[in-house]
Amino acid sequence: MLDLNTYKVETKPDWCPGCGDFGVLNGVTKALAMLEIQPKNVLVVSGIGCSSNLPGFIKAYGFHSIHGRAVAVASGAKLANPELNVVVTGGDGDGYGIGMGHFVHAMRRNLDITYVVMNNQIYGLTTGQASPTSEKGHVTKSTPTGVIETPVNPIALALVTGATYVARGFSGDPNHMAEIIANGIKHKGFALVDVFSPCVTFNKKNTYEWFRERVYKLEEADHNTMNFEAAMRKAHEWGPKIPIGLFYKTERPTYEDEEPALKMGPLHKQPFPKAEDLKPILQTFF
Amino acid sequence: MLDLNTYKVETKPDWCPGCGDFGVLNGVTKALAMLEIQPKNVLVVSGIGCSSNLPGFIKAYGFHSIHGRAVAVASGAKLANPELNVVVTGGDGDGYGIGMGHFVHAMRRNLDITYVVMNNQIYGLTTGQASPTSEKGHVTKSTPTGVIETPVNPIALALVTGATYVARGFSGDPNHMAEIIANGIKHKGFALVDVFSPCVTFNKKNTYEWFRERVYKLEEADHNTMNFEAAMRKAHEWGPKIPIGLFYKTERPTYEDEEPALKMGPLHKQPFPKAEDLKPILQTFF
Amino acid sequence: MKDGEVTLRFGGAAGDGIASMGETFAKVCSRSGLHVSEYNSYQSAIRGGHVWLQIRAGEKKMLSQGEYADILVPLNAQTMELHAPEVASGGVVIYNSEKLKIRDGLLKQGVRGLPVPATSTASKYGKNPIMQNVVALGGVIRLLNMNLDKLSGVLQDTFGNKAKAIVDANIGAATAGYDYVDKNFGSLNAKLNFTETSRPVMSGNQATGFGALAAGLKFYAAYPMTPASSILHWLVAYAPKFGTVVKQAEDELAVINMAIGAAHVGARSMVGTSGGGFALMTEAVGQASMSETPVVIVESQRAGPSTGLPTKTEQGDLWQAIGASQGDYPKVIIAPSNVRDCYYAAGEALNIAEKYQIPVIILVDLYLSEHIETIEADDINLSVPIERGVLAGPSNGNSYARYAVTETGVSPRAFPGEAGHEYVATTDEHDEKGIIVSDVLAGIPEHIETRRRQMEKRMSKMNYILKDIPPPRIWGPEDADITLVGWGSTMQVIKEAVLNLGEKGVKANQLHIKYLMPFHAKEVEETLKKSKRVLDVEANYTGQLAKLIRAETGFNIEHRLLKYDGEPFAPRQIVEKALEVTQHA
Amino acid sequence: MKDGEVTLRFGGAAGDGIASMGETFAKVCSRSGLHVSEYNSYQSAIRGGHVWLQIRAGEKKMLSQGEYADILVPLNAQTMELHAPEVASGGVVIYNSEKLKIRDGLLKQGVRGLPVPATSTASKYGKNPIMQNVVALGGVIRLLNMNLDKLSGVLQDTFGNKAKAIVDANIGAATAGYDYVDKNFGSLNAKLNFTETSRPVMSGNQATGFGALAAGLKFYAAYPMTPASSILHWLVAYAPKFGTVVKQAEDELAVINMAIGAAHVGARSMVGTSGGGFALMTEAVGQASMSETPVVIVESQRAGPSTGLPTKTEQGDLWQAIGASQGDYPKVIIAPSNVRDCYYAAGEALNIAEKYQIPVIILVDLYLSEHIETIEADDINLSVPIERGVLAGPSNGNSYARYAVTETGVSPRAFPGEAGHEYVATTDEHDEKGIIVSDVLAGIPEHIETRRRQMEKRMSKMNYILKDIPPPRIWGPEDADITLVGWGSTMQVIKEAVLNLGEKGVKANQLHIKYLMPFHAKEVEETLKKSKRVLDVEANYTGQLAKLIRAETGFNIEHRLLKYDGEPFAPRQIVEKALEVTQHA
Ligand SMILES: Cc1ncc(C[n+]2csc(CCOP(=O)(O)OP(=O)(O)O)c2C)c(N)n1
Ligand SMILES: Cc1ncc(C[n+]2csc(CCOP(=O)(O)OP(=O)(O)O)c2C)c(N)n1
Ligand code: SF4
Ligand code: SF4
Ligand SMILES: [Mg+2]
Ligand SMILES: [Mg+2]
Repeated sequence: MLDLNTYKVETKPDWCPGCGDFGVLNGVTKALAMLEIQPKNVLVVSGIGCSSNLPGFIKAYGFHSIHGRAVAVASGAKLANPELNVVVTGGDGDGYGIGMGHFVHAMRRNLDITYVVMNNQIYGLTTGQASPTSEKGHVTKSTPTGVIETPVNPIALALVTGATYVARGFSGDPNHMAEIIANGIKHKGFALVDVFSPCVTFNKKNTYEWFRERVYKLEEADHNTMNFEAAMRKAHEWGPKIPIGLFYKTERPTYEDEEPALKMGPLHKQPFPKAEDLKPILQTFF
Repeated sequence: MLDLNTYKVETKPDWCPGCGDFGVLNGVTKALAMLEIQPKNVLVVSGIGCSSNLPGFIKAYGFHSIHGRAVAVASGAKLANPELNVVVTGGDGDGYGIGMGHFVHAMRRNLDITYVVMNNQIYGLTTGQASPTSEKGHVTKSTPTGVIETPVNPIALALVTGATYVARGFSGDPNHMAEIIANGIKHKGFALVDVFSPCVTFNKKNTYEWFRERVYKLEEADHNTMNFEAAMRKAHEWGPKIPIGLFYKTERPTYEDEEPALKMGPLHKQPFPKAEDLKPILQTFF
Repeated sequence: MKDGEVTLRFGGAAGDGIASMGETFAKVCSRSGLHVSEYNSYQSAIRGGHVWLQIRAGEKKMLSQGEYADILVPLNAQTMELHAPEVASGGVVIYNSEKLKIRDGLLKQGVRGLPVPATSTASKYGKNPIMQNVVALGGVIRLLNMNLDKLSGVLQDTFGNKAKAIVDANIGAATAGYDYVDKNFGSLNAKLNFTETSRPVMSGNQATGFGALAAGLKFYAAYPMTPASSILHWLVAYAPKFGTVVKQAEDELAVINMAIGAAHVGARSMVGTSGGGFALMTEAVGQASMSETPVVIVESQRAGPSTGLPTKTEQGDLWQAIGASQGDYPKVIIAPSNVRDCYYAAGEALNIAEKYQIPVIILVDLYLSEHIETIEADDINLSVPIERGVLAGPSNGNSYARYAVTETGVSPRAFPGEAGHEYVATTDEHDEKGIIVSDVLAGIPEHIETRRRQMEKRMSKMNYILKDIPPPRIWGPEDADITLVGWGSTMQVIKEAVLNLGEKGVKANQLHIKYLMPFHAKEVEETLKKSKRVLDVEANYTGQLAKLIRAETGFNIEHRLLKYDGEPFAPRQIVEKALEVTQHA
Repeated sequence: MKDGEVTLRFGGAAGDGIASMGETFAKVCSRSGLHVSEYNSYQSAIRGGHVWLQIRAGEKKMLSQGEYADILVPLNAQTMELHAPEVASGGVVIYNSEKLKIRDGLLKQGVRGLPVPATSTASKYGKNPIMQNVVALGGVIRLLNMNLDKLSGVLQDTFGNKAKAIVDANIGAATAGYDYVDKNFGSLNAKLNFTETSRPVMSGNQATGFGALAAGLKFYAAYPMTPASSILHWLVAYAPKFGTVVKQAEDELAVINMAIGAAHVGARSMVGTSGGGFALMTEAVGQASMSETPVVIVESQRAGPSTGLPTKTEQGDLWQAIGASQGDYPKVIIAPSNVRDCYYAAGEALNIAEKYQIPVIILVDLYLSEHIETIEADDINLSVPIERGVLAGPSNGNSYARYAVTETGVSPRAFPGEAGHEYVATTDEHDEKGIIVSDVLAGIPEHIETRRRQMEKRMSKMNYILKDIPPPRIWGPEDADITLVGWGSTMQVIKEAVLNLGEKGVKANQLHIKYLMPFHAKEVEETLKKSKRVLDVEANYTGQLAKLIRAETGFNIEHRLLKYDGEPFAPRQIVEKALEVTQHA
């Protein structure tokens, strides 16, 4: 395990005191340290949101992209340099709202990316509107009479869409989360790690206490992580008991493995075509 | 049942001879006739694609929108006039590719819309590239070495996202399809009807024959349409036997029912605010 | 301290309650008969960082929030360090002496520090640290010889629907602050006359929301984005009971397309966003125009490019609005220039959109959207005109041509649900009935003509719209030495500069352009050609309006004052530039 | 029939194989030493409708596909009706007499009908109705005194990797057609000299793909959209074996963001789309510029607005490209003007993108993307220059400033994987190291400066780019009576018009503008001011280039020939307008 200081930067996280995202930053950092991955070999990609500021708080390469596009940017990066450890970090609005299309399509590609979603069930940075995971009835700035949508179930969505590692963490338990993230990074294929990361400022409903009363670990619940149906049942548990931990894991060739152009490694290290190699192509035009 | 000619227009469909979309046009028309819905009370919304030309071939109100946005346009229309029967028709690329985000979010809203997807597992109008439902290994113009993604499973996606009526039809059986669509329209809530609608020009793999050898009807298979797990199992049947028919149906309040502003009916028929009613608002600024 | 006005600055960290301090004080001023202009300078972080708010109040219309404060209320040390040295001579720094110190040499000559033991004073009324703000507000009221009851009244109205204990605590803290200052410092010698004429205090976004509601808005969709979000917040609180659907959608693509769907079935529809969200909407803006669906888009600009500075102001999106979506198609761009303008622009935009069946863009910016000012009570006419344009009416049995070619380019609209008008709105090129020509007719001579006619039909709307909207007019002396040109939110600050220049003996006038598309090329060209010197004042890097003026008229504005640091203009900056330009002539 | 050239037209329905007939014939011409220009007029429907293709072949460079055909090959009755009356005097209509008739009075004086029993002839060689086309091609070869072996050779190359039986059947049918015409009609008196110099036959999109590949393209992403799709089709077939990833993504948002991700880690990246897809990409174009990530976007315009006429051409997206995304930021717009230009523009765009770390837009259109022409073999230099711009190189241990302020605005780039350069690319405003200032620093005096410096750093790139790219130059006589101004795909047809005008004794020249952003304002203004009369020729409604020229130079182009019907220009239309303008002078 590397020293956690390996990933330290000067910039202090400017989240609200108590924000769940501090826990996630710790979790990600610890996971990298556990796996002994050097900062230079990590690319942390995010969108826009409180949570999406995370790349600025960790020593690594990063791309703090635009709102909703982190997964697409990360997919391109991974496809261009499969040697990088690509970790996407962002919010529920960023990933499950505006980013929904990329999220679903990335999972069915099974790129070897780890996606950590700081799911606070609210739009934090824009000061407290409903998010796609806000619970029904939740009163927010944009829903003064309560949310009327059924919330997105990211775990179930990941299960049916092809993610090969589907897990959930909780900021209140950063060690457990670090473990889960580390396993996600180690896993060859798309890993979704949805994290309950309370927004202490705008979500007064789904608080640390709220979760603490409810969460239990799948690891301690005799859950078979290779069983799709069991995972799906667990994905729908939302009430007095809410599971965290690994829901499902399976093996499938990654997209990078199946992409012919990547047989030779990172694209920017590959030679440019030589004139003589291009000649046969020119011939096809005659 | 109304006369099918009620929905007849001068414009002849210009799909390729044999295209599956003819069957869908018949199915939709017949469903409307069965339900005795007048053309004036129907709004057919589509995006762009061969399939999305459908609204031009049926007498009804229509909006032939831009690529990927049909569900959003339809959602707005339904929210502004809940008295209309809103039917969305379009392609797999339009709905499950570029339109994925709207698709998922519309389902969790449970608007009372019927969405008929002419799923030909290919991009027809753009002359034969892979679509999000193209099978793994499918050789297309854009995938000369075969598709490497896992296809989208629209049925499973609809199940986990909140559609309250989830069904599948086949252009080779337009009567069965008409029945399913009619029930979808009758159903209060979001109805997904995914239809195998072969592209005879660009998809030489998933042909009528291919489907005819495989499809069987859930109605004849002792399937419990109220059981989520059973529906999910059926959603994953893809091989020598592929189910069509109704996978799942449940009841949940529709979005329109829960939207306070719609209590008074279609928006364009509601009076404009009177000055005296606005005065108390002006007072809040003092 | 200038006679008849006073400028205050509150500063602290995000989460310190600066914005509500400002709003409370603004209302107290308004209820005391003063005019107010207020600007809140904040950052993206939700807690911490540095926030400061400036509020200028006076007997006349306040055209900007001013520049240097007479009274500074620092809530933390950073504010003390950054802002105390800027307090104008004769001014004061009133601060919590239990938390802050004024280090030696920090204040300008003639500026006094007024220590108040705000922590212990406030603690009597509750644990919430924001109570200190109320203590300070009470003190400020005393310093300005204002009526404490007015403050109590505002606090009562603000917290009225919370527990009585909260109201009492607030009023108690305010009174304690008032009394402390009364006992220890007395009043400043601010020359302010108070009256009983109170005025509405509004932000641009509130005015836009309110104006739209009054103008019959029936559908509003948005995805949160600073600085447009507060339109959503305001509308969702007030509009649904008027039968207006207000929806947050999953992204801006959904927002605009939902609004188009709603408009198609007859609801007056509007959306709101900022530059990044508008970028995502552009494809559908073209769709609205092609399908001839009326929709209003409020684009509130913030400092770009890209995510940029989300909480800072800029006028950098004019060219994005002009260039939105592929191809040539009719659309309108309106840039309201103050809060009152926002109220009417919303209705005007909805009317133009429906009359011409096109997209209309209202281009505002963070400054205009979020800053607060008093307007005259009778500036707000609650019965705004509502024009829905030409409707098809009941079917006469003949087949309906949704895109009938007419001279004005406008064809009668029908709504789904009406018998006999069944048609399909299309984004493919189509004939008069809406039948698409792209599929099997394009390129055939007869339909090459169909295409041409539909293009001309659509584009001809622009000529008629130009006649409908008033051309810009010079404000100020005709024979000025310098003409200041601008657009949008800078109108008032430029006006203030024009007045200041006048006081300095420099004759200046102002040409402010509100309608950017279509453009009154003739009138603008004539005016500018008559001007002795022209100075373009814009909050962007490239001089986007100047470029548009040149594109439309050929006139090149030689002098430019371009600001692209995210901060609003201070009148002084404009005056100085104008002086430089006129002296070098 | 003009000496030294011939124009053919094939027409039928979609699915009749018109495009491959054209390509086959073009290759035969090329192998016979002729130059070719070909344009395929089609519609959206996949089967049916009306498709026609025109191909002009001759001894000199063919600057357009011409206007009236000398030889018409109608494959259905609709084509006969629509096109036979347009065949030029002296020409022929060669048709399947078992399927079609020429009704009385249909043909112009001096046009002959040549009936061929193509159905029965073809049926000997297979059931595929497309064999009739091959029969017709064989006949055309005979009519033009061309060598049948050349046709056989092309068929051999085309079907070579299918079964030998297919090749033989095709050659058999061609020979039969040849023989039938030989026996019954002989040759036309076309004056055509053949040589053994063959040239590559290419479409603009093929050239763009090939040029990009040669210039080291490593990542291409696209979402299918006419008329850009064929870049994807071409690249996916040829590029992966060179270690280039070619990916179809789920939408255009993913496309551009994936490309930006790939570019960020060091791959030379490009995307392709049309106007509607570009609209969706605009937000990310701003992102590329703000994060200083090089990316090339090919935007192939089609007739808009909105979905418009997807298979028709237009130059309607210039303003969309100019206005793309919010705020002011550096970007480049290049409009190649012919197929050869496309080949080099791809590499040039990749170089500029990487040298200046910005987005570069290549603006082409359906006509240029899809039409086919011969270019000189040595026009294609397979060793194009590759410039990757300033790289940081190995870390020297000091902390790395990704956005270091430099005079040119360009800061050395580092790629993830390199030790010691760890940094975060950001779309929020940032300091030299990439630390965002929006969160807790914005508005603080020091960081108001940071913001200003970063804006200036980024924008200063534009000045240096302008020096890197060549200014436009007049083509034709300096002292012309009229200067024809255009951009993009119309270059050759305008050139042909200039030549035709010369033949008619009207001195004309041409100013064609390739670099639209940044803009050579000085040079363009000087040139236009010297011109006696200026005619703007554009395929759009509003005269988008003319407006840009006015915005940049103030020069107002008085005369305009604007075409917005989706059809390409014929040289005659330009000549006529120029004559009108010069006669009225
Ligand atoms: C295109 C676009 N639309 C909207 C925004 C405004 N915006 C910034 S962050 C955000 C949502 C934040 O919510 P989430 O992703 O859940 O992150 P959190 O702040 O809760 O961590 C929004 C809507 C934007 N930056 N870009
Ligand atoms: C923004 C945008 N991108 C791309 C296109 C081009 N386009 C038109 S239809 C289509 C896909 C068609 O596939 P599908 O939706 O499956 O319909 P089908 O033709 O197969 O019925 C595409 C990519 C477009 N019109 N707009
Ligand atoms: S607003 Fe919420 S999500 Fe954002 S930093 Fe504060 S606590 Fe965290
Ligand atoms: S291309 Fe395919 S989907 Fe399109 S009309 Fe033809 S058969 Fe139908
Ligand atoms: Mg969130
Ligand atoms: Mg399809």
